[in-house]
Amino acid sequence: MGYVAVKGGTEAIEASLDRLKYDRLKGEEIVEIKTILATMRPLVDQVMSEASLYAPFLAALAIKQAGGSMEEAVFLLRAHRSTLPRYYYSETVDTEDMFVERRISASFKDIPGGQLLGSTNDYTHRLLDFNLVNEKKEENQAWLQEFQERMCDDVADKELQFFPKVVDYLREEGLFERYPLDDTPPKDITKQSIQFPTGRSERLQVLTRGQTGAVTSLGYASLRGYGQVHPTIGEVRVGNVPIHVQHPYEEESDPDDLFYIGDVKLTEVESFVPVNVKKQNQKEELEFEIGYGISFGQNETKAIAMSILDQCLENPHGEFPTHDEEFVLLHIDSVESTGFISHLKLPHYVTFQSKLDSARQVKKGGNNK
Amino acid sequence: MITKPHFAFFDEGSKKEIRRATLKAVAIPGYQVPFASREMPIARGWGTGGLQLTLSLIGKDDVLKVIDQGADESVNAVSIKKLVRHTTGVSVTEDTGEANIIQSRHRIPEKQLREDQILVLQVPNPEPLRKVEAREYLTKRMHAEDDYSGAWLLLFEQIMKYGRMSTGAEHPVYVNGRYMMTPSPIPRFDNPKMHQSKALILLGAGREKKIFAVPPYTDVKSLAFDDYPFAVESFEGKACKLCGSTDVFLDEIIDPDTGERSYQCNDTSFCMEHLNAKEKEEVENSYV
Amino acid sequence: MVVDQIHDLQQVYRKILHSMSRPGNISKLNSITEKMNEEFPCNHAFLLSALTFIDAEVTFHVIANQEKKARLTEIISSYTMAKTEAIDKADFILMLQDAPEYQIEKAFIECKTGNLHDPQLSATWIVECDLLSNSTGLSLNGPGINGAQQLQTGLHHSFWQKRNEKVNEYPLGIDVILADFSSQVACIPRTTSVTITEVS
Amino acid sequence: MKRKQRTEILIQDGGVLAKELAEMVTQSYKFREIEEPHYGLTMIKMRETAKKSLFYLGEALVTEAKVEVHQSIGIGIVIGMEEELAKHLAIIDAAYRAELPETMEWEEKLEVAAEKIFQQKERQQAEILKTKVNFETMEV
Amino acid sequence: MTMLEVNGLCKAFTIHHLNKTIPAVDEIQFSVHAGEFLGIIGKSGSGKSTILKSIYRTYLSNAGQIIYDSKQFGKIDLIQASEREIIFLRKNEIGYVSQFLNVMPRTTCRELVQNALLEMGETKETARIETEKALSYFEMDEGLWDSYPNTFSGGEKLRLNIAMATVKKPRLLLLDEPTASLDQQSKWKVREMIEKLKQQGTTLVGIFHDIEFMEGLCDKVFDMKSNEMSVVLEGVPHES
Amino acid sequence: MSETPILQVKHLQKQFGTGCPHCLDKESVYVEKNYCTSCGTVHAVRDVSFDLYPGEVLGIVGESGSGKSTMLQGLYFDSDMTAGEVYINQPGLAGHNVLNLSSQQKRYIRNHVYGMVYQNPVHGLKMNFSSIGNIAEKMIAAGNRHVGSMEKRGEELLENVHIPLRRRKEEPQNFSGGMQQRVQIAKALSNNPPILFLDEVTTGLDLSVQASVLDLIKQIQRELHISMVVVSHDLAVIRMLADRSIVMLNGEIIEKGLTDQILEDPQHEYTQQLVYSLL
Repeated sequence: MGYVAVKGGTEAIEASLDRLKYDRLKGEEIVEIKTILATMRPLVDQVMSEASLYAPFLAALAIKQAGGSMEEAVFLLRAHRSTLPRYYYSETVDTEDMFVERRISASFKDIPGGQLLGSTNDYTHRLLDFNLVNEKKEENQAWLQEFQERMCDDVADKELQFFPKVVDYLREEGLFERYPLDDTPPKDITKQSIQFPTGRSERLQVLTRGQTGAVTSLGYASLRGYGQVHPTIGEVRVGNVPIHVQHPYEEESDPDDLFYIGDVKLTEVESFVPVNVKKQNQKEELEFEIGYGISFGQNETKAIAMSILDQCLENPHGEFPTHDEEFVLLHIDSVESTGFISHLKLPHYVTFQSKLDSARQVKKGGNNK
Repeated sequence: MITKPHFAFFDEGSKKEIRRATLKAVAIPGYQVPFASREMPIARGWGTGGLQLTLSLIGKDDVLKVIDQGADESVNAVSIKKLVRHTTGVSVTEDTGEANIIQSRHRIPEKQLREDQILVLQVPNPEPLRKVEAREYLTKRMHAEDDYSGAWLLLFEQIMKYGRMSTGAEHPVYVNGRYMMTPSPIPRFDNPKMHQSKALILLGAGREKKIFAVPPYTDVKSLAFDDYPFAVESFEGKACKLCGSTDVFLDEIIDPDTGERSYQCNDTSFCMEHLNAKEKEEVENSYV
Repeated sequence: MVVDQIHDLQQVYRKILHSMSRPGNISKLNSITEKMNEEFPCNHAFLLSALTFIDAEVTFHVIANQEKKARLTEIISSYTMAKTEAIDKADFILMLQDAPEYQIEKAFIECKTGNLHDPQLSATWIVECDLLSNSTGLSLNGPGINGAQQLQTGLHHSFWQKRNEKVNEYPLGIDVILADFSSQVACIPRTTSVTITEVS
Repeated sequence: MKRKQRTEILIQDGGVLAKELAEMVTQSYKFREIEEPHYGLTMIKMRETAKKSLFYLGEALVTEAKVEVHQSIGIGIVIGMEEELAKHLAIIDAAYRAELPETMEWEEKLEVAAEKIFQQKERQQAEILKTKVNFETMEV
Repeated sequence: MTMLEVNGLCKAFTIHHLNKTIPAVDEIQFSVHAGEFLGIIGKSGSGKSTILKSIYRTYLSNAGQIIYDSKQFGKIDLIQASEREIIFLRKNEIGYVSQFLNVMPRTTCRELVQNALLEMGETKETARIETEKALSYFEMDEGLWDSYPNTFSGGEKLRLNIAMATVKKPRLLLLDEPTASLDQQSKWKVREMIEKLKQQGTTLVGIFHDIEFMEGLCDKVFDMKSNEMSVVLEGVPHES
Repeated sequence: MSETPILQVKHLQKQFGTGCPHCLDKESVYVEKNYCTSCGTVHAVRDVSFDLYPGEVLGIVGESGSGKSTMLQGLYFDSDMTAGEVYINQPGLAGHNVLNLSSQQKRYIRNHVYGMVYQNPVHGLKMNFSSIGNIAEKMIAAGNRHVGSMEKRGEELLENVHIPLRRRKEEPQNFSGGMQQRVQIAKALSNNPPILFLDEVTTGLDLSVQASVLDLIKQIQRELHISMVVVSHDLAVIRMLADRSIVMLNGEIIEKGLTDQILEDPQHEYTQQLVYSLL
């Protein structure tokens, strides 16, 4: 007859997967992907941002599959990303080409182009709206119709407006250093693991794909005192930017022969941070530096927090972990942190047995001499 | 919508990158080669390093064995096996002798490995100097400068405090006399198995994005002082209650009712093989 | 070409990994090269070795006579999307059998050996040779070798002298993949101490 | 019309026009799918505004298709999971590369679509501008 | 045999912040034979000390030669000698004693003398024995041997100072007003010691602010005023 | 006298910044002290050369910012020099400019040939490891693998530097500044380095502690014949320790000589000021 291996693990896993499915289905409700896409855009945006993959439909699918768990949804998208080949690199995207939907500045009341509130939760009162308990499709449609009529009136035949960057005005005034275009090819942390000390491109890439909560917490820590960056927001802008790629084998580089492949929605933040600058002759002057934050979708808090951390990391400071690039960059990734924390759930029988042995030997006063 | 799965999960570019890193790891034994480390369908810290190695290695004709804590049926081992099987269709086995790729967490099988086998170890914390220095930038420099006094100092301090080295698993080793390596958290009991191993040993740390290797027939020396020699976990006077083996790593089992302790082979497939061999012998003897 | 990018190259990789782990140990690729009927400026094992490791993320440099150099460079570029690069920056040095001596010398002087922080940033040489065998010629010692290993590469002893100079400050050095006309490969990583026992 | 402008119109139009134009080609010419529509990634390269340096923002999922029409290879790329649109774009791209006579007639259709897209955007912007905070009135 | 020969020695001090150069000694010329005692006399401020410090290389001379007949190096110009040679000579051949005691803090009297010997390369045992001999000889109270000299009286300090210099048995000893602040009894003790050194063959060059002290000690006298050397046959050298 | 220096330093340079045609010339009008007003480059160490002989103590004195500590850091490989040569006359090293060696070889020199005592013990000690462990670390680095012998040597050294043995397993973070400094010296000495660097070792210590540290250094030098470079802004420290000294200002050597000569007959205007201000 012989002994047969146990099958405990396999069977338990199968049962557990069933249990998970049961939990998802037992309420007998189906959330459609299009419902998530249509009504939960901030969630979709956040998942795309942390996954570092702009794919609203897949993000919504991931949210559905994950039952609304952020860490799970991000994880799903990241893993999916690993299966896809990268065909193209886009042409350099410049946010001056953004079709702006929202744009505010905390530094100047009257910024050229004006402050556009766009769509924001900022001025909603956070009172639970019990009307949503019994939302009616017809009522919604009626509101939409009325809204569109209200909007339709005065569309003059004008040029589309593109908004200048606030910082450019200040650059002209000499309050900000002007930098020439820096065309150093960026490093890509998904192709080459991050090496310290890092370059600016690596820092920005890690920050923009960081976990929203982690980036926000560390940015907050710096702002509150565990860091030295206390900015004023120069500009927050949200909107779509066009993405172009070059033909893979056509040689000539006529910019009009690029492929337009679609738009991507972004949030971009410039924070102004006062700094002492040593000029020639050791003279000190007060100038401003810019902290830069950006995120896929509309993720304003994260982008602002990123702009703080960007400045922190540009100015290393031994005393504060928020200014330490290894501390910040190695600990804000959602997939890495949640994975490693959760790995503690795995059995550690062997390592524990080993440690136990050591502890017992020490207790015995055993000397392995 | 198109949903065609890829052989061994990765696109070929990802595999090539891992393969290049692996080749360098073999050429510089014990040195942690950085690699991009893809996000996997299992969580970071759950064996993504080992899994990436396995997927970069595996071909249609391979036979895979996955163990966790010495057991083929440990849930995470089952889960990894399932994923590899699902994306490659390779056959899996629990028999150490039958496999040509063995992915493991925290153990090296008791059965001696052969030249045609590859052992893939999952490593959560690949940096033996991390307890000495938190910053990657500095630990990398220490490796570059062959500056390992900090790691020795940790052991020295243990001796000062406790009168002996008190490492558990993860007792550091020197590979080929140059690089200090954490042998993944295998128990000290398994450290000597790496020395002059017949099989190639590959180690992968997915979250920390490092691949390293111990080629076959390579010196692997556990750190020890002249007057405080390296010692493995002691199972003196204990034997597996199932197969009776001694000189193996044993799990300690406490009877919840009586509070009595008993011991069992940690390597379940080794235990099984032993039991079967014993049974066969008994059966044969009974016919004599 | 009928090489299967997924399964055949996986096979090649495993053979080369096996040989790199066991310096001087010869692996056969004939089950794959048999399927290749096209003519290339290099032998089939050589081409397979290159295709296994090279892609758009790395660079290479061919050393060969002028005509073959141009042809092989074009083939590798179009198959792998990799860019050719100056010797001192190339990740892979592809050396054909009839490469002129001065080019080999220059490549040995200039090619990357990595640095102490990143010894892996060193060139991998793929070298075409006539016939590999485990007869005398070189005596190999080091990690991966149980005792000593004999290897006959057919390459001039000056090649091995220069290679030895290039690996004298371990962990810096170069790693060599040898590919012959009988679809065999063998490898010499930087850890291998190579003694020339027979001057060819 | 150059590629950049026409791809912008065809994608922003939503695919109806692309379908129409592509079908005009497939009805009269032999076409071969070199690569079926498939998904891949495009890494987005950005210029940040603080120090004007470049970095990678993240990837966008794209659908790509390759076709051959009249011995010319055309490529269609579009963000999202848009197999049909990608194929149509590839066919139109091939038509332009092959300089098919039909492409001359398309100019007008494209212009019309462009005007429609422009008006939509204009309205959208006008709507957004209603959320503009008007400080001038407060200063009176 | 000439032990020390000073030829055309000039020394002036340039004080930068005053933008001034102050001459100290000019064209000094004298020589001393082995085993002789040369006394230098002159008014205060005439540069007596400058000469000694120039010989010891504490001062950098502006011109001239100071030829010393070294056991180690043969004839050597102390103005031109390398720093390392001077250090060697100071440790092994040339001693210098002033009225000031400049020593390591928190070092005992015994250690100070012992260290001087150790620097010469003596063994610990020899150093210990010689030290005790020297301290006894100079009548240092045994209770003081293991205490720190900054608590010592002027006489005690000087005796220690001289003990440190003489314990090494230098070939040439420079004495820079060592007795300036001593009581009579101590002075005579020093004189006795100098006599003993002379008997041992030590060559000495000394400045003593009190002329009586030098009586019967000096073989020769160098007078700063006349810039001349005279041989003392007997009695007190006269100020001319 | 035909002595061979154990350490030869030739034309050492360290600049922060790229330099420009204006500041290549030291006398240029653009150079204020060691700072180039044209390009902002700081010339921290300029053309410094000296020899250190076996068994001697060489003093380096200068105000803060004179480049003396930067130079010491350069010799100890804590920071890279811009140019210059350093030769160490020790087996296997003679004839090589050690500044050009690989970091792994420099590490070897630090472990086997050099000892360093930093002004701030934090830099030289692991504050949360035992004192005996700290001392052992240096011996481990130099290749010792015998706990018993290291423990014994560590205890000897602790006794030498007057740390009570019962405190050997205590962490230096519990110690006073003077004690920490003495542990650091014990550590630096543990593998009998032929060359020892001391950077402002008594700065910031109480006078009584200063004295005991100085005495300790002198005793070590006498008994072990270790060659030392002692950097200090304090002339009194240099006077106690060094036979020969170098005075640095704005990154340059402005005066060198016997220590008592520098103190009593200073030649350079700056040295004179320094000596006049000596308490």
